[in-house]
Amino acid sequence: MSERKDITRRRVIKSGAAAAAAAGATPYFYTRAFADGHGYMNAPKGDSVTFGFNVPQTGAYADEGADELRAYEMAVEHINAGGGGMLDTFSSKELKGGVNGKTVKFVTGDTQTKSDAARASAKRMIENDGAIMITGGSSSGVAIAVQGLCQEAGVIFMAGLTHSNDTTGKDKRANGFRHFFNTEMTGAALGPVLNNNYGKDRKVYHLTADYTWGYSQEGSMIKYTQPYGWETVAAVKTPVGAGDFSQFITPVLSSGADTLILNHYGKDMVNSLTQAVQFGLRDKQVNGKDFTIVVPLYSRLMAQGAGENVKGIFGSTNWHWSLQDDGSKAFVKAFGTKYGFPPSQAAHTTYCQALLYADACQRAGTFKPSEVGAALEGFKFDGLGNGPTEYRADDHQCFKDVLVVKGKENPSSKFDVLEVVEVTPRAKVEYAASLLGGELGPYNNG
Amino acid sequence: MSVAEDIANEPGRSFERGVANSVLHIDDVHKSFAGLHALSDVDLDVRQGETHAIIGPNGAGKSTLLNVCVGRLKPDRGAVVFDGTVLTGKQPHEINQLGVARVFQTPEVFPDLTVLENVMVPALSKRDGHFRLNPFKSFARENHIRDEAVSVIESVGLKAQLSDMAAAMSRGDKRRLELAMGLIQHPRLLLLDEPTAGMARHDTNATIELLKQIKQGGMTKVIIEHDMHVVFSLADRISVLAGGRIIAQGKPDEIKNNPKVREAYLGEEQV
Amino acid sequence: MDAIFLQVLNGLDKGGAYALIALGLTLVFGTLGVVNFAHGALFMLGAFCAVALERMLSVSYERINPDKQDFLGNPLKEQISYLVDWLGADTAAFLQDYSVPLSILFAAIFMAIVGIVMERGLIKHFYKRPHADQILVTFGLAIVVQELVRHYFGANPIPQAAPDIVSGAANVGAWVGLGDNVIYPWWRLVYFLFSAAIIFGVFAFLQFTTFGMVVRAGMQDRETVGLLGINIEQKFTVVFGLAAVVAGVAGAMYTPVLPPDYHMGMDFLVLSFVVVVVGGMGSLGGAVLAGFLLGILQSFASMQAVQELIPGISQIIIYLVAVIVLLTLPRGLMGRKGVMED
Amino acid sequence: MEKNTALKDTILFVGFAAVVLCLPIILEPIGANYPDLLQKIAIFGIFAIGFNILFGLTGYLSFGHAAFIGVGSYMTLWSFKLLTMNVVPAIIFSVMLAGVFAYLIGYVSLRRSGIYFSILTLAFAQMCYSLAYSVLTPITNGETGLQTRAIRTNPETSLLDADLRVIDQAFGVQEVGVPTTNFFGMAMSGYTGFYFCAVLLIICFFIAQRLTRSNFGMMLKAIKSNQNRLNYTGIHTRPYLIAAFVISGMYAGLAGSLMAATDPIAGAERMQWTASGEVVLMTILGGVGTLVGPVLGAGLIKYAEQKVSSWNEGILENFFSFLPETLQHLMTNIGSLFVGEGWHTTLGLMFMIIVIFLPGGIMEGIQRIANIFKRKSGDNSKGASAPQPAE
Repeated sequence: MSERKDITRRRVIKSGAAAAAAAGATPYFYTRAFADGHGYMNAPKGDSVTFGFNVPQTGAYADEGADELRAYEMAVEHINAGGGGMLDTFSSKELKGGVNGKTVKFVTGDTQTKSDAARASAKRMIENDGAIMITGGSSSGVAIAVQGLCQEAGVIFMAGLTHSNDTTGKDKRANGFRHFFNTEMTGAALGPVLNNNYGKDRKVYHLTADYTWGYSQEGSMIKYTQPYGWETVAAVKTPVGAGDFSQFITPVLSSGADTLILNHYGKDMVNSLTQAVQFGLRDKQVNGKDFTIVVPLYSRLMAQGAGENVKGIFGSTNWHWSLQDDGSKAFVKAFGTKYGFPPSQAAHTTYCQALLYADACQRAGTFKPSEVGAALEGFKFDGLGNGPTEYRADDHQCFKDVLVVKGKENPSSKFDVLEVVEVTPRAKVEYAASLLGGELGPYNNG
Repeated sequence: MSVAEDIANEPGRSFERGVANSVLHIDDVHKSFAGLHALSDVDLDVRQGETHAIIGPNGAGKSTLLNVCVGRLKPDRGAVVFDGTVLTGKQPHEINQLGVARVFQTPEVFPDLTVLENVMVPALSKRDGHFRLNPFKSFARENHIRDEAVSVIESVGLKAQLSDMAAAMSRGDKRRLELAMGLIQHPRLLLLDEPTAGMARHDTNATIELLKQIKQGGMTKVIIEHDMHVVFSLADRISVLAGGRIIAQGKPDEIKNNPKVREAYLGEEQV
Repeated sequence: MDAIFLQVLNGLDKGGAYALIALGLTLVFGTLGVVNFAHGALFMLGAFCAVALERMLSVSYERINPDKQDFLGNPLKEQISYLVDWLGADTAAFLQDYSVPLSILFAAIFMAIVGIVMERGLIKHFYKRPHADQILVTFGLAIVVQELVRHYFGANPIPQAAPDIVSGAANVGAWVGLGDNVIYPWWRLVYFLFSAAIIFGVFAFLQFTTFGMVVRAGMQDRETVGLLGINIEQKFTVVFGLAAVVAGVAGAMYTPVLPPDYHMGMDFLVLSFVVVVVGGMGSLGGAVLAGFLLGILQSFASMQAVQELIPGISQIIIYLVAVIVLLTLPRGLMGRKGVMED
Repeated sequence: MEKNTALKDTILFVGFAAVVLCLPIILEPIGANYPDLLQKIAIFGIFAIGFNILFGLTGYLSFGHAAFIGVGSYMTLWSFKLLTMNVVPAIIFSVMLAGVFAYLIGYVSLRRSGIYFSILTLAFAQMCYSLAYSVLTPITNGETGLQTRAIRTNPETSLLDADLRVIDQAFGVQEVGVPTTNFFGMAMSGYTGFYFCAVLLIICFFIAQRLTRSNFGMMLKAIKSNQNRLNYTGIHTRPYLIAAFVISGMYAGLAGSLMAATDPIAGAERMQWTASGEVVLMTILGGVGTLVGPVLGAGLIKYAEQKVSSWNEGILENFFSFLPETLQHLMTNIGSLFVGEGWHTTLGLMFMIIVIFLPGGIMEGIQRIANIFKRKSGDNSKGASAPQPAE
C-alpha cells in the first residue's frame, strides 16, 4: 500500500520526444501552485488553511445545499474553537482549536447539481482560493465528478450526500472519502425489516429514476428482497424530473403487484409518492394483502415536502435528528440553537466530514493528502451520531449502523416526519470491498 | 425527372417552342385561386430584343403572370418556355441562373445591406452561380464587380447613397436600387413589375431614358406598367390582359385604337 | 383495456395542463407578436398563489405550552391560527380545506395585476424588437421572478392538499363498466373538467364578444387592425392580462397534482413552446389540439409494452412528435402562413 | 475604402489576439486569473463565435447547439480512452463528428425557418440529451458521465470503467493511475491548457473574421436580410445555410472537445436545452453579428457563474465592514439577494438591463462610449451615431 503514495501528476506521460518538449515548454505558471509549498497542492502558508465547501445553491437541491452550508459553518466554528457540538462527543480528542496550529477559513461554491458546474466551482476553489480540500454535494453524479477532479488536482475530497454505490465502488479514488451510506447498505437493512412487516412472497413493482443511482438502488432492493420470496412484476424507468408520474402509476393498478418501490430521490420522490397516494394505491387490497409503498432512501427535508403522504412508509436514512445518543443530541442542540430548526441528514454527514478531515490532519500533523488519507484509512471513531464507525481502508467508505425509518403517524411538529423503526447493526450491512469493483489507485498530492 | 420535364412530357401535349426568334413563350397557362380564374388560356410570345409591355386593369392577372414566369407560382396547366427551356416547375434561383431577372413591384431589397452591397450580391450570384465557400475570397477585394456595381448605381442615380443602408432609403430610391440589382446581372430577359410606381415625374423620365439605353444593348424586357406614358415611351409591342385573358396584342398604335381595350379600361384608367 | 383507458385519462389530464399553458402563450404570440419566455414563470407564480393563500389562511401567533417540548427540549411554542380565533375552528378548517379552489380567485386577481404591470412596464416596449431581444428580456425576467419566489418559499416542493371531498380516488371503472382496478383520483377529474371549462370560456370570449372579434382580427392581420384606428394598445394589455390569468389559474389548480417548486416554470417552458409550435404559431385551436395530442401520446409512450419495443421512447416522444409534425406540416397542425417565420 | 476595411480588420485581429493572450494579467484585478475560468472563457468564446456565424449572420436561431458540444465531448473522451491521451486526434475526430451531426440535423431542420427551425433544433438536441442520459448509457455512462480510467487489466471489465489507449500503449507509455491529457507532453490543465485554448480561440476568431468578410459571409448576411430576394437573385440559399450550420456545429464540437480535453469528463447535461440557451444569451448579451461581442458575452456569463456565485455572506460582511454594524447587516442582507446563492438574480437582471438599454448588446455600449469620446475630441461633424430611421 505504501508504494502508491507520493506520486505526483508530473510523472505522467513520457512519450519520446514529447517528453523533451514538455520539459522545455512547461511554463512558470503551471508549477507555481505547489512549487513553493511543501510538496503538495495548496500547502497552507501563513496561519490559516482554507476548506472548500461545494454545495448546490441553485437548482432542485438548493435547500439541502443550504443546510449543508449551515453545518459547515458550524463545523468550522467548532474546529476553530476546539469544542462545541459533536466535537465534544467525538471519540478522538486531538482537535484543540484550529488544525495543525492554523485557523480554518472556508470558501463556498455552487454545484448547481451539474457535474460541469460542480467541477468548475471546485477548480475555482483549488486554483484561485487555495482550498486544501473540497467537500459537499447532494447527488452522486456530482460527487463522482468532483471526486475525479480532486484526484487529478491532488486535494482530498470528502463526499457529502451521495448514496450511489459507485462513489466508493467502481468510481472510487484514493483522494475521495465518503461518510454517507449507499444503496447496498440500504437494501441490506431494509430487506429484513420489510419482510418482518409485510410478510413473505410479495409482488413488487419498481419505478426507477432513469439514471445511475436509480439502477443501483433498484438492483439492491431486488437483491435483498428476493430471499424472502419477493418477486419483481415490473421495473419501469421514469425520466428524471418527469413531474407528473401518472402515466407510470396507472399501470401499477392492473399489474397484480401489491408493493410499489419508488427508487426516486428528491423532487421525483416527492412527486411520485404524492401522486401514487392520490391514485388510491394505499387504500387498495391486492392478492389479499394491503398495498404498500416503499421509498428506499428518505430525506427528511424532502419528506416534509411529501407531507401527509409519507405516513407509515418505510425507507432508510443516514441519520435522523430524533436519535438519542449523546453525539446526536449535542449536534441537534448546537444546530437548533444557532439556526432554530433541527439539522437534516445532509447537514449531519457534511458536519461529520469536516470534523473527520480536520481531525485526520491534526493526527497526521500535515495537510498532505497521502498522509491525511493514511490517517483516515481504517480510522475507528464514535460519538458522531452513528455509533461506532470505521473508515474502511479498502474503499474509503464509512461503515456504521443503518437507520430504517418510516413516516410518523402522529407528528408533533413539521420537522417530526420520520420515526426510527430499527437500527440495523453494521455487521449486517457490511460487504466485501471487491463486491463493487473499482480501484482506489495511488494518492495524488498535486 | 424534374417537374419541368414532367410537364413538358405530359402525354398528349406538345409545346410549340414559339414563333421564330421568340425568347419567352407562354403556352396556354391557366391559374386559379380558390375557383377564381386569375389566368386562363394565356398565350404570349416575347421576341428577342423587344420591349414587351403587359397592361391591363387592376386584378387583370398581370402580377400573377409574372409570378408564374419566375417560378413563384406554379400554373395549373400550361407552361412557360424560356429560350427552349421549360421554366415551369423550376426553382426561382434556377430560373434566374438561366438569365431571367426580375424587378419587383414592392421593392424587395436587402434592407440590412448597403446600396453597394445590394447591387454586388446579384452580380456575384451571376458570376459564381452555384454554392461557393471560400473564406479567403474577401468580398472587399472584388474590385471588378465593385467597379461595375458602382457604374450601374451611378446610372440609376444613386451614387450619392452608395454606402447607405437600403432600409433607410425612400420608396422611390428603393425602386431604382431594384432596377440596378436587375441590370447588373445582364439578364437575357428582364421582367419589370411597375418599375416607376411611386416615382416623381422627373425620376420616371430618367428611368425611361435609362431603359431606352439598355434597349440598345439588346436586352429583352417584359414590363408591367400602369403609367401609359412609360408604356408608350418604351414598348415595342403590347399585350392587354383583362379578367385573366389576353384580349389584345400588337404594336402600340394598334392597341391604342382597339375598341376592346378601351372597353376594358373604361372607368379604370385613362389611356 | 383498463390500462389503455387509464392512459387516455392520464393523457387528457396532462393535455389539459399543456393546453392551458400553451393557450396563453399562443394568444400572446398571435396578437402581440411577442415570444414570451416568462410564460412558464407566470404558471409558477399562479401555483405559488395557492401556496401563498394557504400560508395566509394559517397565519398564526405563538403561545407557549409548558406541558410539551420542542426538539431542543425547550417548552413548545404552539402555533395558534388567527383564523381559528376569529372564525372558530370549524369555519377555519373549512376555509383551509378549500384553500386550493379558493386560490383560483386570488390567483386570477393577482395574475391579472401581474400581467397588466408586466405588459405596461416591459412587454409593450418590445413589440417591434427582434424575437431574440424578446426572448432575452423575458428570460431574464423569468429568472428574477423565480429567484424571488425561491427567496421566500425555498427550493423544495410544497405540496398542496385538495379538499377532502375530492382527495380520494373515484371508481371510474364502475361508471364505464370496467373492472375495479380502474380508479382515478377525483382531483385529476376535477382538473380536467376545469381546464375544459377554461378553454371553452376563452374561446367563447374570443368568439362572441366584440373585444374578442377585434383580437381575432388582430391575430389574422395585425397591421390592418392598427389601421382601423381601434385602440389596439389597450386591447393588447387585456390580452396579455388574460394570458397571465389563464396560466395563473392553471398553475394554482395544478398544485395538488404536482407540488409546486420555484423551478416548475422553467420545466414547463420548453414543453409549452413545443406544444404551441406543434399546434401552429398563433393558433388557439392548434394549441389545444396539440396539448391534448402530446399529453395522450406521452402517456402511451410510457407504457411498459411500448418502452420495451422502443427503449427510451418515453423520454423523447414529445420531441419526436414535434419533428414529425413540423416536417410534414410546415406550419404545425393548424398554423397559418407567415406567422413567426422571419 | 477596401484598404481601410482590411486595415481595420488587421487591427481588430491583432488587438483581439493580444488581449486574449494577456487575459491572465488583465483579469487579475477582478480575481478571475485562474486557469479554469480562463479556459472556460476561451472555450465558450469559441462556442459563441461559432454560434454567431449561424445566428449573427443568417439570423437562424438554433436552440440545439449544445448537442454538438456533447458530441464533441463524448468523441474526445472515447479518443482518450481508446487511442491516446494526446488531444490532437481527439480534437480532429470531435470536430469531424460534430460536423457530421450538424449536417444531419441541419439538413432536416433547415427545411423550416423562423421559430419552427428553432423548435426543430431544440427537439433534436433534447432527444440527444435524453438518450445520452438514459438509453445510451453504454456509450455515455449516463448521469455519471464518461471519464478516463486506468488501462484495462481484466478483459471482462467494461470499457466504461477501463481504457485501452492503443496508441499510447504501442509507444510504451508508462501510466501510473489515471494519466492526464496532453498536447505532445504538455499537460492540458492549468495555464498551458488555457494557452492551448487561447491559441485555438484566436485561430477560430481569424477564421470567423475571414468568413464574415468573404463572399460567403456576404451571402449569409443577405439571407438574414431577405432570403426570398436572394432566391430570385439566383442563389440557392439552402447549401449556404447548411454550410453555416455545419461550420457553427464544428465550432461547437471543438468547444466540446476542448472542455473534455482540459477537464476529461463528458456528461449529458452539457446537451440540455439550458446549455443551448446559454450560448444564445452569450451572443445576444455581447452583441449579435459582431465578432468580439460573443466572446465578451461568454466571458461575462462565465465570470458571473464562477465568481459572483462564490461571494457568500462572509465575504459580503467583510466587504461592508467599513459600515456601522446595523448598516453592515442590512447591506449584507440586500447584497446576498444578488450574489452567492442569489447569483441567478444578477444574471437575470443583467439580461434585462442590457437588452432594455443596449439592444445591440455590450458592443453597442462600447460603441456609444467610443462615440462620446470621438465627439469630445471634436470629431462631431458627422452624426455617426444617429439612429437609423425605422421602416
